[in-house]
Amino acid sequence: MPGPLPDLVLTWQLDGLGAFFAALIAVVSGLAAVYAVGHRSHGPGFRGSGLLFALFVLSMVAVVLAADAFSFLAAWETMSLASFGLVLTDHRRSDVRRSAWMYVVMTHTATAFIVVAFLTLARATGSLSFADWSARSSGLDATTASLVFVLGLLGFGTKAGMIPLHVWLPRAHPVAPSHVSAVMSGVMIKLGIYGLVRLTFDWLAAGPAWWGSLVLILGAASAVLGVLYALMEHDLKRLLAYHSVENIGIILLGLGTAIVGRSLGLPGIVALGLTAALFHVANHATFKALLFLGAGAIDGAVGTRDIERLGGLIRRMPGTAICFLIGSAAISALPPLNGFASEWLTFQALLSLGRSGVNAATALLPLLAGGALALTGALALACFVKAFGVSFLALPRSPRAAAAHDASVLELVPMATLAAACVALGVGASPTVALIGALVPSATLGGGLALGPFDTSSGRLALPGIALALACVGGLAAAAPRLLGRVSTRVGETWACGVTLHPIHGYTSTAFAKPIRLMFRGIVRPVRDVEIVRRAGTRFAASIRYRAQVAPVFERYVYRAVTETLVLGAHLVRRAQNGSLQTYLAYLFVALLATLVLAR
Amino acid sequence: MIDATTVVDALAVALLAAALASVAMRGLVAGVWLLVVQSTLLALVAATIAVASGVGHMWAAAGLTLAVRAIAVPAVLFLVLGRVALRREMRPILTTRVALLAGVGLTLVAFSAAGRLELSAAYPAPRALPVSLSLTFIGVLLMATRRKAISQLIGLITVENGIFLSGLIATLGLPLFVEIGIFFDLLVAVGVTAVLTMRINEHFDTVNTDALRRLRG
Amino acid sequence: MSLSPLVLAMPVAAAALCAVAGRRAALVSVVASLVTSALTLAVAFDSFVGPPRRALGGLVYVDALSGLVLMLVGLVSAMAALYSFPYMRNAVASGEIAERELPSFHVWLQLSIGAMLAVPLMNNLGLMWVAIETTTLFTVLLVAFVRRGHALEAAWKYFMLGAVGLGFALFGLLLTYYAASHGLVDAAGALDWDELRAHAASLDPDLMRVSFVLILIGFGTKAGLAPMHTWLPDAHGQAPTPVSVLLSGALLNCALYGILRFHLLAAGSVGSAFSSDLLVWFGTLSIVVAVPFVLVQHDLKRLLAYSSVEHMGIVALAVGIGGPLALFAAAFHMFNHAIAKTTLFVAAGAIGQRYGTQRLAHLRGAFELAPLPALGLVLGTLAITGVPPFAPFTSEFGVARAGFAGRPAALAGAIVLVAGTALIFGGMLFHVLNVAFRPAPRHSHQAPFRFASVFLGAPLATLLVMGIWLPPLLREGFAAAASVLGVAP
Amino acid sequence: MSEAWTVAGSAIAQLVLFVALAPGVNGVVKRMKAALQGRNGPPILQPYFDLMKLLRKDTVVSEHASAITRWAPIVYASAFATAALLVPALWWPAPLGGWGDAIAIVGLFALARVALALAGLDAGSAFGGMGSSREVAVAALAEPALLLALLAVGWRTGGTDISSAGLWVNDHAAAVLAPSQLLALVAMFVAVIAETGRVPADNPDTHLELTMIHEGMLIEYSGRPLGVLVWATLVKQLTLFSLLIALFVPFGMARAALDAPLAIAAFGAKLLLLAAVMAVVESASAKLRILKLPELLGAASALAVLALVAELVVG
Repeated sequence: MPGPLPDLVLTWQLDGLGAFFAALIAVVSGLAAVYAVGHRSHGPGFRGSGLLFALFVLSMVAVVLAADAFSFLAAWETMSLASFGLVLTDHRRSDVRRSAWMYVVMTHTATAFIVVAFLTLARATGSLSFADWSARSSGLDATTASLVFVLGLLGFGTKAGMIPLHVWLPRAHPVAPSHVSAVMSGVMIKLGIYGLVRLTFDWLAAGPAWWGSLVLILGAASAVLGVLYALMEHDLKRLLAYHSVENIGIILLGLGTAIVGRSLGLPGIVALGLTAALFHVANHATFKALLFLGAGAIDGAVGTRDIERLGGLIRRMPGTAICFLIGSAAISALPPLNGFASEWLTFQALLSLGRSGVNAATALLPLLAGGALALTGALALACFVKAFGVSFLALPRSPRAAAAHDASVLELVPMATLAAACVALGVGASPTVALIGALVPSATLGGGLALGPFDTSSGRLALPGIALALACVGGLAAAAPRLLGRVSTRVGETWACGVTLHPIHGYTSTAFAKPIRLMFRGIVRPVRDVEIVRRAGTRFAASIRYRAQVAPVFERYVYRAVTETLVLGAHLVRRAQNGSLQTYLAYLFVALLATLVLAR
Repeated sequence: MIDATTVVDALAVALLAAALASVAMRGLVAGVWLLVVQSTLLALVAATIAVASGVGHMWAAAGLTLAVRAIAVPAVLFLVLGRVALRREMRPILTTRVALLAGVGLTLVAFSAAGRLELSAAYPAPRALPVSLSLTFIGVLLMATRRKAISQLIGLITVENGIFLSGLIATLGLPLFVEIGIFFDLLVAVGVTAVLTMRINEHFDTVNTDALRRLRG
Repeated sequence: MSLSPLVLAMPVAAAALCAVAGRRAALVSVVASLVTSALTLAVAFDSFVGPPRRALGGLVYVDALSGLVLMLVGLVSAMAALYSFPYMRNAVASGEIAERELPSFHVWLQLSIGAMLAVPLMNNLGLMWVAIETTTLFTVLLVAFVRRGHALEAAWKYFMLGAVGLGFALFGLLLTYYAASHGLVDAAGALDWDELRAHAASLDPDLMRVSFVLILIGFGTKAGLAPMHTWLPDAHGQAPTPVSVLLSGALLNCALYGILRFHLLAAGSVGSAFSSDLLVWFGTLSIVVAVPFVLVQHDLKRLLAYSSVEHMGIVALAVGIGGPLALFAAAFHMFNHAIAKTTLFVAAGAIGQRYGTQRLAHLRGAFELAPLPALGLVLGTLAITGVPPFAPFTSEFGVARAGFAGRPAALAGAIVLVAGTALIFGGMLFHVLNVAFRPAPRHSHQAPFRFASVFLGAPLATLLVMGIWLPPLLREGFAAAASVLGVAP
Repeated sequence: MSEAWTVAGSAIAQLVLFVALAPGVNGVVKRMKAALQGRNGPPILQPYFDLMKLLRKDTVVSEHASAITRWAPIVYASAFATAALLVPALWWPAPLGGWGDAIAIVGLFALARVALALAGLDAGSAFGGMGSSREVAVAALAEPALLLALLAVGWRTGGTDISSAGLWVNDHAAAVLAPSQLLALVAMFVAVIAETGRVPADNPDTHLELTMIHEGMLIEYSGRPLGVLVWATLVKQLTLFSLLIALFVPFGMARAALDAPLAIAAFGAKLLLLAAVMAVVESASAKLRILKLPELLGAASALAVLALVAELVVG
């Protein structure tokens, strides 16, 4: 298709990598659309929002189909723009407007970086076509390649929500309608990963090892900090958004391993790391979409996303509860679900990279990353025990929570499907991974994956077996005691030191996270304010309010710092336009003289 | 030929003197009279060249100069001056002495700049082009350092004069129809500014451009 | 036979008619402008596909570049005249303008249009200068048409800076004429474009250097290139909105056209590096200068005006970069900017009249009180700030691509272009989002806005389509204009 | 086919072994502690009596409890029991070693932890919530320590597959005293203490709100489910002990039926030794404040990393 500029042709092409992402987009968006129909009744919408959603999905597909820089950028920005419009759905609220603006500005700036990266490649290769780039990638000199890599990492990293460029993510995802957040978090940010994979494996030749190491470090940081900030949240959707940051970090760990492997010329490790990354992409798409849809169902039923106001929902919304529980288990990497499978692969990738024994530096970093990954897993577990336990268990903490009803069928079906997918991708991990392995390297590595990734040189995992064992032993544990005769079960009160149990006795999210908040206070910088109102003349408190939140370090030092500097500078420059004709004439005259003198 | 050149040079120097004088003087009426002087000198230049070269349309140029620059324009300006009761340029941005120094400085710049141009072939007066350039510069200086709308007009017309002078001496004037167009424009321009000045005066009860500094940023 | 003389005659006749038509002046003016724009399109399309045409005994010369500018002036002026219809009615209703003044408004409007149409048609560069000067004179009257202090102030600065700038331009013109009349045989045709172009190589380089600098500064003032742009936000911000449309969409292009012609001459005589580099530097500077004023701004129309400064800079940069791609993109971008800016000003004008102010602090909730203009404002902003798939992105992409492929100066310019547009995007969108969506202070009736499909729908749709696909004719036209601009190495 | 039968057989055998042995090990530890503290303490078989009693008792469940409370014990037990089958104890290789490695073990522990933590929150009492909150917080630090230690070991011994790692050590007896191995051992030992909820990380014998972690989550349980939970916890402890043994002193494990007596003797001896060490540590140290735990476990992680560095430097 001839483009709107001379020597510009819009080219589209689907390869293995693209097909993989396209499939994800199709599945998740389809389910989200079904959910949206069921969710119509609550939440604000606007005329044409359906159309915009369709445009959003189409543009995402177009991104993975694009085969030249211009088509890619056009699709990419359309995607950002459509999602921006959808985030803006509830535009009467100022926080929504601010978040949406922040999102679109950051993503547009990121695109600027991508544009520069692309044009630098075009300058070096003399072409805009991706095919030419990969064909001529070996011709690039090292500095150019590194420049392009860094620019691309900034650009795609922002879209992916990589720390410290994640600032927009926990603001934009919560304010969007839930099915949109599901797609944004489940699929859209993955296109940042898609770009990184293309950049590092398709468009650029193998670079120096620090590329991968940088990605590893950023990945580890994103994973740990993401989950820590998630733990500090009690807005359900913000919590989930921070988990997207965490999971992007995990994906980056796999990707970084693959990149280092490529630099060191270790195809086995490249295959392992890339598979781990892409498999986690798929898995995160399933369970994060599921969780966002669940959060939407809760929001619709209770009218708030504040965990503190929920509680006891498992009895009132059993369907949502089961789906959300499965999703939580999957994202906390519990066997035999899919989250565990991909994190296992990531561990193996890191370990084998470390053991490839090139030198101490390349060996130690992956191991530390492994430690970070372990920490992340454990913290994620804590976070979802909190998220599920505090919102679904114990007693309802607000009248609306007490009166909640389960989601409609059209909302439940997509959730159930995704939950089933979490189990299937876990138990069926090896065939899935084999499929990915068959798809992807053909596009990126040239050769096929060298090994069945679940039987690596350094470890083995058979989740079907684990699942089987769990089932059998579980049955045993349930049955065996009966040999000792039957016992009766009596229903009684919960022990609350003799007073009758009140909802406020149950642990709140803030309380639940407190030990971790204190253990990691060096990082999350918690601030607390306690205000005690005493009864007149007594020492007895009439009311005690305790609020704890964490300092928004990145917003303050990354985002706000930049914007404030810009605005300050603008204020200074604007003095030049001082309204005086004489000054303006002086500008004109000086410009003339300067040009006359300087221009030669 | 030679004498024509010397005459033109002499007139040019006189023009420069007149321009510098209008930098030095702060009375508005005097300023307008100095414009009349400038324009008359220009007309004389045109006439001299007409005599020397015998190019017919230079006579037209001379006539137009006299009519438009020396008579019509000053007339309009006096009209405006009559409307807005105002006689002196108060508190110019530069004191007279500094302004004069600046004027001289700009003249030097003009000479050096024009010196870079190969005008040896210029007919008939090589030394007049730098003068015209410095007239232009001085005009801008006037506009940039005076606060009253009228004095800025005076500066603007000085600029025009400088350009016109260069036109005369360097190229025997532009093709006639272009010339006429330019004169027409000058006339309309002065008319428009007169209208504007009077509107400003009736709206702000002053032609002090300090009042015109509301639009910023 | 050529239609170009009609194009020249039409507005003058219309002005005369308006003068006598009394209350029907508006109608006359609208109809006339529609006819004029139809004529311009005919002439332009003819010039796109055919060879350069002459008319009126060599007085008029039309090649693809003239055709492009002619087309833009025609389209924009028609829009302006059309929009002046509802706008002026509201203005009269709000007592801003007395009913009896309307005819004179349309007279000045038509005369300005006529002057602008003359600019690209004149074969003689001297007359081109006269035409540009004339546009100043008439548009000044239009800017000051509403007798508010701010409008007078804006008009005054506009006139003064414009006059000085054009004075310098005239000086440059003289030098060119001097060089020509000594390099060529006959002095009579020594300002005719075709003659000059033919003998460009034999013009004295030193003279042409100084001449081009003077022209660049002079016409650059009118074209709103930094740092001579200072009058522009005042004039565009204070003029009645239809006039703002005319200034931003048509007049700036005319002034730029003047620079381009002399750029070709200078390039021919001095070699392309000199004038191209100057264009790159001034273009880049304009982009940079626009940024802070967009980031922090208090007035909606000033916001749009500064964006015009940016986009004139982009076009200058593109021409400076040179090469088929960049020049094509330059032509394309002139078109995009004219269309998008027209839409934006119309939307801004509608909103401004609805609220009786342009202060961004007071504009809020437009999405409820004036839905269509608000939507047009948001979409138009996205378009003008270079967001795909709107056409401005395409043209800017072309410029950046060419810049990245080009010499160091071009590369620097392209990087500034990418960075600057990104920043300006953030700034403009911030203000516009607040205007559109910040909850309205008090709930009152919606202002009816008719012909939205004409003023907002059609232009935006055009930009949307042209972001991906160019109509063959326009592609031809841009390519032809680019080839006119192509300087011989 | 026959291979499948051997896997099943050995799995069942090891399951029975662990379930049967687990309470006894705890009894031994208790007895040793008592001896160290100059008491004569409960009989070694006391845990069996307690468990039998619990399993025969009627149960009371909270009116607010949901299905979570009912299912948690079963998931808890099955996760630990499955983990137990991934560790070689008496013979090579581990029964289900082909299905899961060290990471799988950690994952299964996490599964059990989630089940119990949710159960703790289920009834809506403050104690349960407190227990869960502290449990996950401690685990957040213990798990990385454990995993890093495992990686540090697997690093030299060829990966996360426990049987092969153990075999490697078995074949390189000299490596036992390598600095990296010793550092890893210490790191892992600390992690095990935390995981088994022993002093100084937690006190298995307390019911004092302010100090308890594990017991807090159990507080709403009674009768048979409680019995299952307690037993499963003991199995977990034994699993961890045998993990230590298999990775650091795997000598004497059976490769064929003939080695069985030796293997049993060796395993028993090593368990006794480990129990003794535990008893000494528990008697010698006081329980740490929960906010002091990060330092202990951080130190463990640091040791694990150090082990790695030693591995890289010393080789």
